[in-house]
Amino acid sequence: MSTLDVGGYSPREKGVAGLLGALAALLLLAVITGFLAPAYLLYLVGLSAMYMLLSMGLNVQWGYGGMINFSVAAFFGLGAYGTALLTASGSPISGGVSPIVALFGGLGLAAVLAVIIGYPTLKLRDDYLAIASLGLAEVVRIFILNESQWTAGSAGLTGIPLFFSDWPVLGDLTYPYVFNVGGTSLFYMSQSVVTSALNVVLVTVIVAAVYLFLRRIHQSPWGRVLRTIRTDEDLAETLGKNTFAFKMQAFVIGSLIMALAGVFYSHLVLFVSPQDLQPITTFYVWVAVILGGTGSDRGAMLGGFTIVAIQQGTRFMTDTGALPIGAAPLRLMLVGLLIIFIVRLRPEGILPPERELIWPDSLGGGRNE
Amino acid sequence: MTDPILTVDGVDSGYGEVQVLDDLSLTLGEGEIACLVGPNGAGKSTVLKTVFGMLEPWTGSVRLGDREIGGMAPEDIVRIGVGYVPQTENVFGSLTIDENLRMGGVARDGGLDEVVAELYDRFPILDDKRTANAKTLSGGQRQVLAFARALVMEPDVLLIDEPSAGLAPNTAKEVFDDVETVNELGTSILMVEQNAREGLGISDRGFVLDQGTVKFEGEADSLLDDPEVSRLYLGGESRR
Amino acid sequence: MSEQSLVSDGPILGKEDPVLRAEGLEKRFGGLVATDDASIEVERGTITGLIGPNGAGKSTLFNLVSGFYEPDAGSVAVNGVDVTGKKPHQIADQGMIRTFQTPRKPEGMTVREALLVGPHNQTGESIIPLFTSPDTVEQEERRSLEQAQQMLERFEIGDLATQPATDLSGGQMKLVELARGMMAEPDLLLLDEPVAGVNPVLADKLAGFIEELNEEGITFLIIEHDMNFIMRLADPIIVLNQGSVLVEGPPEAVRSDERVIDAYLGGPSE
Amino acid sequence: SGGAPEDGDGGDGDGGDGGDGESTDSSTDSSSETYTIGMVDSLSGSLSAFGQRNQRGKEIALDDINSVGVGGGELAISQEDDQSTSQGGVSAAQTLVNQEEVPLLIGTVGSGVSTAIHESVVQNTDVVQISQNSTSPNLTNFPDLLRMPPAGKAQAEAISTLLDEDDNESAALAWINNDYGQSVGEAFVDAFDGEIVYNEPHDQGQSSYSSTISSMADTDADAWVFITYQPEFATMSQEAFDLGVTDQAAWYGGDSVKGPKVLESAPEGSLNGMKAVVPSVPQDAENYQGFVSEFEERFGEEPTSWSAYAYDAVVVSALAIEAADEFTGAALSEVVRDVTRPEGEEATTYADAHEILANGGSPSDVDYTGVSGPIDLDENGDPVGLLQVFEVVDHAYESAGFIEG
Amino acid sequence: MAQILQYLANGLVFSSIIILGSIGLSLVYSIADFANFAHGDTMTLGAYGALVAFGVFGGLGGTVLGLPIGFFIALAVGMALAAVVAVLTHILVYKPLDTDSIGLLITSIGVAFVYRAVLQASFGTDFLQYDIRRSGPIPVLLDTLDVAVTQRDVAIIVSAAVLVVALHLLLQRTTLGRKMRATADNPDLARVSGIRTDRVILVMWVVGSALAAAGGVFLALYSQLDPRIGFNILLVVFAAVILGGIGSVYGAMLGGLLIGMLHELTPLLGDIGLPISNAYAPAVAFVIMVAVLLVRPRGIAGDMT
Ligand SMILES: Nc1ncnc2c1ncn2[C@@H]1O[C@H](COP(=O)(O)OP(=O)(O)OP(=O)(O)O)[C@@H](O)[C@H]1O
Ligand SMILES: Nc1ncnc2c1ncn2[C@@H]1O[C@H](COP(=O)(O)OP(=O)(O)OP(=O)(O)O)[C@@H](O)[C@H]1O
Ligand SMILES: [Mg+2]
Ligand SMILES: [Mg+2]
Repeated sequence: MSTLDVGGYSPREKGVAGLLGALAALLLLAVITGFLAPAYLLYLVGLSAMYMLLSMGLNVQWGYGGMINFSVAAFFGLGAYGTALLTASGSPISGGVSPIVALFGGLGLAAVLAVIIGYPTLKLRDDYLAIASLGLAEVVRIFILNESQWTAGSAGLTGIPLFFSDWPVLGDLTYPYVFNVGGTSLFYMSQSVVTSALNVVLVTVIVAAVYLFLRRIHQSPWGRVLRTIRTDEDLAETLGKNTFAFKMQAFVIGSLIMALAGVFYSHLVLFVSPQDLQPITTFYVWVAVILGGTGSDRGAMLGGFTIVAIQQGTRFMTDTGALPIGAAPLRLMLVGLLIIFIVRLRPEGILPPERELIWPDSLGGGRNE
Repeated sequence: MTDPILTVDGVDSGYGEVQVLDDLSLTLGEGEIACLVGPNGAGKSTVLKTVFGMLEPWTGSVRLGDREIGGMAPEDIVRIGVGYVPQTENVFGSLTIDENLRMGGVARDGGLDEVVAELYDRFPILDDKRTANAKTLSGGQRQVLAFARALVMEPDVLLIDEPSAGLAPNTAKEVFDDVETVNELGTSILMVEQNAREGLGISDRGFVLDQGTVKFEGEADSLLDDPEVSRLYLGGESRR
Repeated sequence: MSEQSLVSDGPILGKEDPVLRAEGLEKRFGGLVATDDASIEVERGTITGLIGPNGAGKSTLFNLVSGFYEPDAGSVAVNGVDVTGKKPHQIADQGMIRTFQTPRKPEGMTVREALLVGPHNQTGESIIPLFTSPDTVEQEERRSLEQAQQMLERFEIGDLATQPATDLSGGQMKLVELARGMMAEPDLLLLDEPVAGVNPVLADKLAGFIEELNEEGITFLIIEHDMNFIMRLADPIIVLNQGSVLVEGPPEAVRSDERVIDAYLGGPSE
Repeated sequence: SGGAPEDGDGGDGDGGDGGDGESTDSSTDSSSETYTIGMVDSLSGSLSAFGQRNQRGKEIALDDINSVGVGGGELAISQEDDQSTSQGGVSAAQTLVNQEEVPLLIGTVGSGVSTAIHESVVQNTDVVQISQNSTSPNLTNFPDLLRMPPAGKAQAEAISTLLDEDDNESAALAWINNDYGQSVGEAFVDAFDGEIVYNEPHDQGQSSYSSTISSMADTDADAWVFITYQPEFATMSQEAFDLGVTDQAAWYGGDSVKGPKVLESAPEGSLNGMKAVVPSVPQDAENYQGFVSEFEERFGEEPTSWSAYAYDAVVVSALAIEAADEFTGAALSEVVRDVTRPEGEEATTYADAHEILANGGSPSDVDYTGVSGPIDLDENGDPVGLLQVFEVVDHAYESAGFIEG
Repeated sequence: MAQILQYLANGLVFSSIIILGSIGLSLVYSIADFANFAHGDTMTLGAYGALVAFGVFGGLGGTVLGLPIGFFIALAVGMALAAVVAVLTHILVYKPLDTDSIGLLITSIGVAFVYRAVLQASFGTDFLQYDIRRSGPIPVLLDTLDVAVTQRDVAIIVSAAVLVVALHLLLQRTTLGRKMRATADNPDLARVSGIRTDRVILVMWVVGSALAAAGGVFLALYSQLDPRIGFNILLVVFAAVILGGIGSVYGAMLGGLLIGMLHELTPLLGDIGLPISNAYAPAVAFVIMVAVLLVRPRGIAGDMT
């Protein structure tokens, strides 16, 4: 913490950026050489972006405000179910609504639930909040599982359209899509590549918007109050801060971001079922936030990426193993060991927060050390 | 000065990479009370923590009599007759007063009940609250408990960090009296005190610490009389 | 004897313009009565001292008036508004801020960040203005930063501004706690032993600083065992004993009151 | 060699690869072409017990196929784990379809997961998907999602018929709370004419189901019907025994409550009289017997029907490759149904079927009848499946006849 | 009436298992100061340890409460194994870590994966069982009270009670309990007072994981054994610990009892006419738990500040 390089980038950040750059180059190379199929890569990018959103959302709750929310999967699921119930052809209640409208449906559902869950539980502290939120998340899951007249129950929802399905040009592409320049077709792309590419564009826009939004609200007096609440709620109270209101705001914002991830997931995977609300997703997102660096937005993004890298990377790692142990346990073990080693090597996460929560422009006057 | 029982010799120490103590040396004579004074952040508490093994000296040595104790673990240092009262977080909040006192004596071989009973006699403020959790104590009561906890071991050398902070004048007097009593019973005492005049008043020798080194040292009385020391470190007059 | 008569038995009530008025406060913990029918008034513009033996109930009284404890009986009014049973932040909104006897450790914050939380009702504490009026936020923030830096320099810890607020000595933490309270610029500031553990030379300077702020219009209610400090600053001084007000009066009179000497000051040391 | 650790290796000199995320099983002569198809299986997670059995079936199938050869070359299977979740399944299928570009995908166990894979990866491509284990009736709605086991609907109807035959007028139904349990349960309720006095789901993987059992015992149903998995049923049967209510009603079950483990763990005699309807083949069919003995020899236990389905999924895939003009999804999907349809000559082993095709037979000249039954994939991708009724007699399963699905 | 008694009896058995799990978790929670997500898999580990040992000692003659003597030896072996593994994990993984309690929590998820991977690799994922015959309900109780309780149930309850009492004595009659609480409260001050906190923490791991293992063994005895049993029950165990009040061993017992009972008593809601199906049993338990927390935000045995 002694080197507070306000505004600039710390050596650690530069290091991580360099590493990511190198990785991106490597992946690009892999695609060009045909080692990695573009559609698959794009799918992985979409998946990473989804985890980035989830961990950014959790970071607002836990990293900013110290709220141990174990209902990540529930909010993710609500976003996913919200949009799926409105758009899917297989939806028991509605279906056929335009995805862009449904987006707000999903978010609205999550916001309402965030307030309902938050109202009683945000008064609890620490671990009590954790288990209460976990419990309520289970209630949501069990509800979706059992009330099949509204949710299609365990069968899940099929027939979800692509996000751009009813957009003017994007919705009417024909496949394979031929890329024409001046009458000569340059290259063509299969449907899965185009679909994945569009998904990646969509999610990149979402991630960027969320990140910029968060950066502004985090490095501000608002973010600072939350950090105070995180370490000592009583202190914030005596200083006249309405801690409950602040926590509620952060809780709702975080939940909305998670729901956004869910909405995206629905249109990426085109199928949702109560399984998607299993607590295991919550655990993975927690791991992502901690590995990334609690309290840092960039860390959260990196963590989201890391968790996908671990999940998918171990798929390939287990290929090479001539070990006398099956693929599944081997992979489980690798995931476990990777988690242990990252915490060991980077106890504060890969990119822990290094900035003071002070409005950046107000430090700019060169008055700095 | 009597034979040194505790010697700190050329010690550098600090937290993580941050150095606080800079080639610091001081000695505590057998049977003496010595008082450490100085501005906030001078490194007084750091000296005690380093002696007591909470911090490892980076260089130099810490000796108890002839024995090197620098870097020894606190739980072992307790067992060779050194006691320590930290400045902050010095009671077990979730344990009762009685349990706190008994925890002070885990390294004792026996006679725990007697010592504890005696301490209740000496500090009636604690006797009233034997079964209360320490976190319900007032600031001053807590301070007294912390002091009493360290006495359970009946140490040869006692390190006390600001025993009078937060104490009402009457209680502070009692505690200072107790420090003297304990000392008369044979315990050598190294004490940090912001209430510098009172602290030096009951001490044999004093050290003025600033920025991690000893700026002045000598007989307690001569420090009290030194106008420069007074102006820079002790403030106008007795604080009570 | 003339001084003695200046001392009132129990609290002086019915002051002209009290910022804080606490009436008949009672708080029990199990069988223990920590405050027992305690009433105090703090007159606007004063520096009022609150002293009393360890365990007299001073901090409990602070907790009661600031909303941390729910009183078993009695009422509290700040600036004429009844705040009994209100949340701490609602009471702070009425213009009263307190500090803690045991300093709070803001983890993961630098010293100046910890101070910047102090100012009350910052524009940037709401989300919308962060996007609609960033300039106002920036200006406020600049002002607070400057003020924080000045404050830290006065407290002789200016060089610690960007240090983690948890890596401090015991005395330094108390200073940060005090400085943050002052940043809030409330009508009434309750200080719980502000200079316990603070070097006497610095404590003298702080006394001067408190006087300055007082002249600028901040009222103080200060608990302190440091007689020099409190006798120099405070008038009147309220003495609490066993949960209720023993006497109230001007410092010199209180200091020579027999009851106070018995209960609190103690005889001259032998 | 499958993902399951104690599988050991296939033995007879082929493919000595140990662990595999994507194992490539191949035989020693490698001069000829290798056809790689994909397989998504539940190697970890809540359905991993099924996945483990599938792996064994798959292994035997590969050996049988590669000892004969396919398309002049050999068959290899790229293996991925779905972790029993739809997210995992989609990722696994993405790897196989988009990264490894397999034209045919076997996958997977859970009905929900199979659907997820189909919806997000397979649909709108010409990749052929054959689920090895999914029985949910919902899958019928996806005609190009093929599967080996018969839809649970047939099973539910068969159970209902059995109940009628045994003069049960009321039934208590406990179903596992997932796609399989829900849909089979619903099908049973539709089919059963008697009164349903209890109809409740239960969660998978609980340590105790005594509340379910107690509630069932509270009713005076003539028959108790269990649509659940083996571990859950094992727990229930033990708890019923402990509560002393085993004899209160006649017990019936769906396919996945029958298994040697269940009998092993149930107290001696406690399950006597229970009937289970299981998709099956005539026990005495020669090919099935061969499969059983091979399986027992390798793994020291009897196969379940799930292993048989996995076996047939691999064989059908190989036959499609043999029959198709080229190794593409489009070509495979044209022939994959045909090789199982009853129009052709019945072949009960891969070798026989291969021979017909190799001698110039067209796809519809073959009617592969697998170790799991006639298969006969219809236009919805569902097999005709044969159902067999088992009854527990003297603490052992005894066949009590067959029902055509 | 008999119905309620029956539910209560079921609840008592289930509670005994939960209690064993939750005491151990609570110990670790308060002393090592983190929510140990590997606790469930420690339970599983113990159960498999006992399975292997039962293969060796199972044949030993004589029965107690319908269980062969060999079973109790196997139980002890399972407990010892879990203790050894936990201590090794502490030394190799947790101790060298320089992180906060959430970092430890995440690490413990990693540890849980490793334990499970090892079990899965060595025993497969199919379910297994101790080879002990079930004997059905005890006739006397069935006849007189119309309540079905098996010898095995009694054995589980009695063994859990014995272990709980032993722990109680350990905590109350020796200074160990006090030292544990002191270490949990303030490890630095504990060392200053002369407590060898390293040892206290080791003992804590030994006791906590041995109890977890016992819980796992009984769980496996009660239903059956697969690599996920411990993990599947972990959520419930956590709920018990938190409901009881984090850090309070006695609270954990109370919480375990309550959660176990709630879990088994849900059918009662249906019996008294509420339209709540058994599918909502876990949901009901959680909702009640949240409700309790709202009234007592620090758990049943937690203090009210
Ligand atoms: N835990 C810590 N981590 C990092 N730095 C610390 C820590 N504790 C103290 N410091 C720093 O070390 C220096 C000396 O601290 P120390 O506590 O020894 O001072 P002190 O003389 O006891 O002051 P006080 O009278 O205020 O108690 C201070 O500058 C402080 O900022
Ligand atoms: N939460 C609590 N539970 C039980 N007793 C308490 C609690 N808080 C305070 N007390 C008791 O109430 C009495 C008054 O405590 P308080 O902290 O108000 O004293 P004080 O006047 O501030 O003393 P000091 O000068 O030592 O800080 C003490 O005896 C204390 O033990
Ligand atoms: Mg100090
Ligand atoms: Mg106080």
